[in-house]
Amino acid sequence: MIGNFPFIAVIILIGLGVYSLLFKKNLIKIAIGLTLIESGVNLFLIALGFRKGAVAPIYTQAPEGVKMVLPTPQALCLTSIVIGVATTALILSIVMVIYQKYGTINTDEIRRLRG
Amino acid sequence: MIGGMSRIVRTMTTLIFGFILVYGFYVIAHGHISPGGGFQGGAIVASAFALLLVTYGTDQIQSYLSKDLLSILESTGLVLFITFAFLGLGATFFYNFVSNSGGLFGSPTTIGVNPGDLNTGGTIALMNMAVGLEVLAALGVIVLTMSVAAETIQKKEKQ
Amino acid sequence: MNSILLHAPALIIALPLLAAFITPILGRFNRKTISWLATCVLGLTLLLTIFVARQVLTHGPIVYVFGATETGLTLPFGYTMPIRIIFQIDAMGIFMGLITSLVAFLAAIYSISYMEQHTGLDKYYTLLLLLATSMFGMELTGDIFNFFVFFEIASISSVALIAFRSTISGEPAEAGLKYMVVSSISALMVLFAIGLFYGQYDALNMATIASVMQFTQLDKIALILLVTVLAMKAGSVPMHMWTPDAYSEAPAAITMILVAASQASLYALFRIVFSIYNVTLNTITVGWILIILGVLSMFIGVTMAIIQKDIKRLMAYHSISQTGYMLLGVGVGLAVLTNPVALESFGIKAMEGGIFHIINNALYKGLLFLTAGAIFLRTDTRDLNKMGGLAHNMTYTTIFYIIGAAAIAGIPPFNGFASKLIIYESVYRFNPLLAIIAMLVSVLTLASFVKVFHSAFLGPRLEQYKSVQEVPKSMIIAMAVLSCLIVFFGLFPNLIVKYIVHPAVMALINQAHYTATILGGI
Amino acid sequence: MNIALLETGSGYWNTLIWVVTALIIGVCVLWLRNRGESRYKKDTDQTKPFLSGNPEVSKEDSHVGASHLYWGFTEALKNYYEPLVKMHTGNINDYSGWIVLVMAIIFIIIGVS
Repeated sequence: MIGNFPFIAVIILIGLGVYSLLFKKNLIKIAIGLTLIESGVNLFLIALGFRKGAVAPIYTQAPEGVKMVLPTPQALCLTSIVIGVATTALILSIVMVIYQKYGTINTDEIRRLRG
Repeated sequence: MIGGMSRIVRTMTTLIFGFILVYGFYVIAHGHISPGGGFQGGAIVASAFALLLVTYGTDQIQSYLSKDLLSILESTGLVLFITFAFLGLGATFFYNFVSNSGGLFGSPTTIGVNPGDLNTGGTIALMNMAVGLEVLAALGVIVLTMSVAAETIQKKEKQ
Repeated sequence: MNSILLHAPALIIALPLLAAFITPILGRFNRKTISWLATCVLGLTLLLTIFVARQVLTHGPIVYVFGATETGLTLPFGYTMPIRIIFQIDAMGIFMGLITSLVAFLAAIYSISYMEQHTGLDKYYTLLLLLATSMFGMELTGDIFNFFVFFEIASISSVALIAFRSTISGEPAEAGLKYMVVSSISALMVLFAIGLFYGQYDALNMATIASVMQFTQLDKIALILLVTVLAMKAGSVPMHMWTPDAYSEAPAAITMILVAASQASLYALFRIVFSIYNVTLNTITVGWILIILGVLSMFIGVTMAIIQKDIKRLMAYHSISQTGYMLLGVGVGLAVLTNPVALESFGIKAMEGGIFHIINNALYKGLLFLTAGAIFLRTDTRDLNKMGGLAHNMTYTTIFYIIGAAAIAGIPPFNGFASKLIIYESVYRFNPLLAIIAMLVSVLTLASFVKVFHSAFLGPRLEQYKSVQEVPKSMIIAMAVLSCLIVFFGLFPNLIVKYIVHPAVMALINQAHYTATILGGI
Repeated sequence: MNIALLETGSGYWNTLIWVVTALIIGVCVLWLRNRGESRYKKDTDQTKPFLSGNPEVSKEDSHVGASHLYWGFTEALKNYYEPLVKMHTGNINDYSGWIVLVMAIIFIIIGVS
């Protein structure tokens, strides 16, 4: 049971992220929602690679006969974090531009393109 | 924010700044034998830039950290990275041609528990450095641009 | 020379990437050269793609292992599954690669004069080259995580390009933000699905996953996530709202690439459904999901297009509607995948129609967006109400527009007719109602393009556009090449269907061949 | 193989025959047209439209704008268009909402089957 806790946290994180995407009207909060989903997915990947009683996957520092946690999910997660930084930076810069031009960051008012 | 922060914060920043830089470059350089790497180290260095921006204000820092220089550094890092990948074309793209060759970063890795030899890893270490250069410059540009833009918005709202 | 050709699959993505990184440095010294650099590099990439395509179509799939000692070494040291990033290029992948390289090359040519007056050109070309690279990566890769990375690069660079004009007004930034939010959601869902695959099968290579696919409950969830988000990125109704926003605000050349980029997502959808899952999933249900998404996209896309007043928005709704045809054709093929008799008699043909429509759509949709860009360059408006009488001054643009509009409406002898005819006839044998809806949509398509033709090109010379001139040469060249290809594809459709499209369809259907390319056997 | 022939699975379509037929028909039409009214004279009052004696509206003013085209079509389908246009709110929250909704629907369909 206790081993499933990370996955429950994953579901809670993604659910919170989706909630803020659907119901929050502030663009910054929408960006936060996206990062929440991202952290949920990253936690999911890391939790997949977990082995009980294993050590960090460093090639030269693992004693013989001891299991290592899977390094691949960590590499995947790292890549996803790097991409996430780029996405977040881009979203925030676009939000700044929108604030400059529209004078608001409320999603109800940022809909000149519609229909 | 325009005038910067109090004297205590400034003094502490001047003290800490160098250490953060050294730590960041340490993480970049040891990317192939310990946790961390180019991106993480670059992000640490860029966070040092962010600290400077917060304490001293944008106006003062802009003369030290020029956006042009940083973007040249960024492209240089990227070109270096892709060049290392191209140099492996004797076998395949991204082939690690330096490892086990005996030169710089070319020593063979010893198997078993050992503190780790910095002189291993081949192109991985070199690419880590290229990526570190790229990331510190890119994040620096982002932080700088954003703080400048934020300040213009603030000034506009004050009027 | 030989070694260059051996490494051609890697060079297809490596060359644009290198050029993308050199561009900012070069842009500091000479502003003029960067556009030529981008054009030359993309032209070179087009040549490499054609070469690889010839190789693939004559000798079968190509494998390229990154970082290995040999290019074809998929299973080093006696491993039973591949450990490196592998490019696996089969007929379907290189078919999409051809579209991408052609479209990117023409977009670069078009941009030479279209973007001349803009500042920040070095960033524009860097992003354009990055977008091209990421699309190649999505189409050629055989590694699902690598696909995710390229998918994200594609969304980031296209968002930056959509918002490129945001210094002038706020709308491009708004469109960029909307696109960024939806594509971030989709990319994260793709990553979640990858996690589900990895947790079960310990593999990231698509062929390896396909060979051990069990279709458990977790695979079902992964399928749901992937189908939804990739259909969204392809712009299918009812998740299409970002499409008109993004397409109408991006610069014209970029819109043309965005069409190809959304088709790359469509390709990924087909690849995942056919190559990873294939017959393990309930083909009738998933096939009908694709068909219903397709029919909805066709119908709602075209009816929304009719009432638009913005020329690029109208065309963007049409690209939604055209995506519907592809989903319809391939969905019918998927629905009859487990029934060999039906698959042989009309399933394969329906898929051929759908896949053939991808390249046709990229050509005429690209041409139409380019003509819209030409109009925008000269009149500085996208509002159809303010236009009129442009045919007097912009003769070439008018001719190109007529060719594009006739092709998209399915008027013979242009290429749109060929693929639509295949879709109608084969879908009619699956379900007559679907074919009738498809024909009705074609009629409405013609109606809305007649509307654009009437309000933009026909009528008397308007006072404010008296001094309008024909667009510069580089733009005309790009449009002329597309027009020639449209006419050629329309006159000799069997040439394309038989030698390019049919192998692509077979590569999709034949899963065993796909896995055997990597894992050996057969 | 005839490269201009397109096999559609249930029949075939030959582009060249179509092009040749179109050309022949075009030539026929031109020929018929040339045999037409011989009393027609260019640039006389004969060619001007007759609007019950009213002066002709200038072409610049009579150009129908894009918004007025297909008025009858949209008016007849008003019940279809009104909810459809209302659906395209342009609000980011709704964009993500549609994705989640479609995901839920596909979840139910695939889950049940």
